[in-house]
Amino acid sequence: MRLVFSMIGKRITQLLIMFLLLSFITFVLMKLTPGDPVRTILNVEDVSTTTAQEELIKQQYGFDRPILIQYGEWLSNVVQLDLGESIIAKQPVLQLIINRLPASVALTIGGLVALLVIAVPFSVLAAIYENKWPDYLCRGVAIIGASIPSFWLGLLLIFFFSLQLNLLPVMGRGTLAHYILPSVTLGMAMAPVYIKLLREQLIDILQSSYIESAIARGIPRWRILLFHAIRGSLIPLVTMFGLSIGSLLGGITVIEMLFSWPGMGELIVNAVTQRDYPLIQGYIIVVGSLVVFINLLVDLITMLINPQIMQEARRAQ
Amino acid sequence: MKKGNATLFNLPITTKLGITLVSFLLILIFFGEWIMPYDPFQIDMNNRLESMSHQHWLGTDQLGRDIFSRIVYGAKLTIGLGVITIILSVIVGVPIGLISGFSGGKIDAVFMRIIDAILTFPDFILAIAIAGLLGPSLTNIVIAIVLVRWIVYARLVRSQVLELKQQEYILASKISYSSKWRTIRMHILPHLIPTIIAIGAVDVGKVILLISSLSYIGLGAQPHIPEWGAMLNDGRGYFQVVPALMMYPGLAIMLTVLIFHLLGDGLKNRFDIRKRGLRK
Amino acid sequence: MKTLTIEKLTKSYAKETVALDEFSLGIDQGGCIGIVGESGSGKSTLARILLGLESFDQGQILFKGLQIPPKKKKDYRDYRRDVQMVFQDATSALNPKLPIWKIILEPLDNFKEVKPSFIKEDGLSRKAVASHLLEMVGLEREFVDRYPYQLSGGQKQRVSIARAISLEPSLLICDEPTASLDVTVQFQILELLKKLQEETNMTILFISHDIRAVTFLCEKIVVLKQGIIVDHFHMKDLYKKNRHLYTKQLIKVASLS
Amino acid sequence: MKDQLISIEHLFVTLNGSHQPLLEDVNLTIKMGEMVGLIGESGSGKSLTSRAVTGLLPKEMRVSGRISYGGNNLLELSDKERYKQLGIKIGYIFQDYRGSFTPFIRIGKQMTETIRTHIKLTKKQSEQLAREVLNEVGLEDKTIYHRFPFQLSGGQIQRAAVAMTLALKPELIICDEMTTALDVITGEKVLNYLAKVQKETGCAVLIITHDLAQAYKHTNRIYVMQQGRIVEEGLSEEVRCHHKHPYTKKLCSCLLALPGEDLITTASQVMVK
Repeated sequence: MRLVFSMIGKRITQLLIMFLLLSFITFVLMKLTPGDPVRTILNVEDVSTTTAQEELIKQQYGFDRPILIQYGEWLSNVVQLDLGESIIAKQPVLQLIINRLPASVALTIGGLVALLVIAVPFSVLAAIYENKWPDYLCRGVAIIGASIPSFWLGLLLIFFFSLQLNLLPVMGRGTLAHYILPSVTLGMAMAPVYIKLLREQLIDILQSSYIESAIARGIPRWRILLFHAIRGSLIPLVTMFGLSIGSLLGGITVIEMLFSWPGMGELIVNAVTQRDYPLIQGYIIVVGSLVVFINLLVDLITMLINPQIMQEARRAQ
Repeated sequence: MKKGNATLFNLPITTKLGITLVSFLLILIFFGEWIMPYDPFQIDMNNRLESMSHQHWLGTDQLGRDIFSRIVYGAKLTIGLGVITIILSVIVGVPIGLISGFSGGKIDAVFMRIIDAILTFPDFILAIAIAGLLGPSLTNIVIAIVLVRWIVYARLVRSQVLELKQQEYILASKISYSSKWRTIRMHILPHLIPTIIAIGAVDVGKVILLISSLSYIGLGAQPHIPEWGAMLNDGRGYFQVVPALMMYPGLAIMLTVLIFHLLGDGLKNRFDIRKRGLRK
Repeated sequence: MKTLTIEKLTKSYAKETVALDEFSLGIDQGGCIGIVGESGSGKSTLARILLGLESFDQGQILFKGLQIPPKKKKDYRDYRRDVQMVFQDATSALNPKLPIWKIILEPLDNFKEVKPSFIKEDGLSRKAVASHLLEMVGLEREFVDRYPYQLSGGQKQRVSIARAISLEPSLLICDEPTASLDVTVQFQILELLKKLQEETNMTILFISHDIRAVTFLCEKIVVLKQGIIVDHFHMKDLYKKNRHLYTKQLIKVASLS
Repeated sequence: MKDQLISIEHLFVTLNGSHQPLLEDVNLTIKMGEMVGLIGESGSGKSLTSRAVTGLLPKEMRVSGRISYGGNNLLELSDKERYKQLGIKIGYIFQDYRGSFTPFIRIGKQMTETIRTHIKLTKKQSEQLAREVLNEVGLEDKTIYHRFPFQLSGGQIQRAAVAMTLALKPELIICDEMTTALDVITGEKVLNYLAKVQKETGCAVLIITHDLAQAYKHTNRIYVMQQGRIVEEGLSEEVRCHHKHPYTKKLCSCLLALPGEDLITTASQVMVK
């Protein structure tokens, strides 16, 4: 139990460091920013505005005070879970993000399911038939898959399954059918890395001496494959997932844009084009915390499925 | 493990393919201007959305610009950005990794903490943040990616140095009174450089994907610039009418990234990098 | 005066694991000292401390009257020249990317002013010096241009020895130099070490788990168990009744009957 | 002969696409209840021989000759039938103790898994059996049974491996350098338990080792292997003192004597190059 706490502690420190780094960077960048948020708020590019109006806005949003004070104020608000108000939507940032969260989480889960369905059979086949045609096929698919831009893959899928064959809906989120294309696109975008990793893992494990021992003990082949080999290859898979959760959140943004999926990605891209600073900052903070939180979960899961880590951690203490 | 002298002829087929394709890309980059039949920025509203023809090999886009010329022009831009990003990341990451791994102790711990913290922060999101705050542009995207990418090299170099430090020839070098710099030059760099080149090649491909993705959602290259991702974004509205508008830039990205993947894998095999030691 | 004096050397890694516990030993110039112990006995830690590759908690080491590791730059340089090591795993001890001659000459390159006594002529090329060293360890001159992967385990260990003796050290520490070799090769390496010791009168500190190898090479034997010297005796007293129980056990396991 | 357990006749093993055989005309017999040593240096083919018996050779190797066991030629049996013999008829203990058991599954679970593969027992009965045999080799079942392999020392793991063979009572146990990765004293202990198990079950044991002293002490008969061939065979005493083949002589001469120990009658330390 002490171990779990120390792990949580480590992650929280990490969160704090990251948080300070990020908020610092975002604030410095804001200072440097060429665009003027005041003009954005007034939403007038061509109409001439009076300086009085601008001053009023500046005061209202606190832009006229020294940056350090703005920073301190913002920090203390964040600690109270107040991420400010969106300039465009005039709603609390946190509320906006939380509204969009379920859609993104749902898509992530859909993507993971698709990933497992694609990656596991491919890599198991490739590992069992190492250096035979199934292996070459899998490696070929993986390397081509890793070269295709995910949004282009999505476009192709839309083109064939929605426009040509009229099988699946293109945009939005509603029925289960709406999930298929975005999930598959996300799954396929992630699959190559996992196929490569799982295949190498499995090949290493299948050649390891403990598999040889299990064979020499006469344990049925299917049991060895399932309980000794695949089980063993799951450990790095979970670690890998923790490491790639960040790029997953990035990848999901593109896919949400492509399919007009009402998730966080769409929200943030619109915020960027509209220069909605509080929203951008809030998004960064939320995503950062999310990444750290998921990594903590991954740590705990790894500890559960890999007793050796627990042992080593204990020894290190 | 080590094969005899590798000549151009007994290299593995993937490497041969890789070298051929890379030379092809190099020609595109350096001689692109002579190949382009049209000015890639020339708008011609009389010839909008034309299909393939003798005049326009790959047709024209919604503003009548020649797609082939734009793709050729985009090659230089897209690949150049990818390569520059990686070179910058290497320049930042490698020394930090070397220092961190070689000195160990507190310096190492501090670097690792920072790296861990940044690592949780995905490059894509940081790119969004920077694009959002500084405004979308290719320069900002490159800055954003380098800010995160250097970590890959710092970590790679650090872990390699830590692994090499266990090797007894590094100890022997210390016992021989070799200076730290001499040990690094004689025993560490020869192992590191091939790895960095091979990983860097694959990474160029990854970065090209990343930049084009960001351009596609409008956070990278601005619409009129013939960066391939931006071209796809540009043609989004006409996609159902003229699928070719989506086809060629996408294919160009895919083939280019594929080439860098093949090149990287070929180099990995050539340098015999595959996770040494893990396989028994 | 003893060449090497170790007094109450103590080193522990974590709270509970003590690698060396008040280890004391004096060694004269010349001859072979054997240190026998199983894994975890602290014998490798001892080697690493003597070479300045690791720090220690308490005690002191004097080598030719100087504290080890020496603080002054000149002393440190002399100490590096005078104490050399042969490692257990010859494969890991040779950089796979370098040709043999570059490997062998690394120490001499750092001591340009040193002219070893085995070099009789002036103006020899570097490769010639390297091939001379190779001959001293029983390898052919042609090996200078080869790479480690072209050599067998025994040959690699010879190269490793050639590198170690190139500066003509007065103390050579051998940490299990034969443990990963085949029996026949093991024997040849031991013979080589014995021959080199007799020719140069350097001191060899021979660390091994194999009591047979130790008795073959060494006159004096120290038995280590969990960081403590349990027995310390001359070869001729090997079978004396007052041997420590652990020593007797080791002998019994190794003997044929 | 009736008491012959297994006999290898004219065994050749060749790597596909190569003409130089890895094993050349290997003949070896093991009688019931016998402890046989197979000694040789690395690359001599001793592990290949044992793997040919179990059928664990890599697929890219061709095997010819005859291995008679229980009235069958093993080389003619189907893979499936050979697989059935593993564990229950032929036990195998490997060199690297870290690979003796799967690292992330508890020892007890792996033992019951193995037992229930071969013997029809309930879960409870197999656990009972596993605990019994663990105690037999001097391991406390209460702690060891629930441990993961990496929580045990090398000696404990190899003893658990010995216990495993005790539970299944195979007719032949092949020990492939099982003590090489262990300390000498620990290795001796494991070998003593092996000898105990051998006495209790009456099985035959093939000890593969590079360590001559070990082979002399623990086996009745010794085969000497060099470069894929058996060069000498005989009772342990004979091989030690009255060997005929020059390679055996070289091997024995390299075995360093403890002072006063009469290794071989000639006691020469001639180096045979």
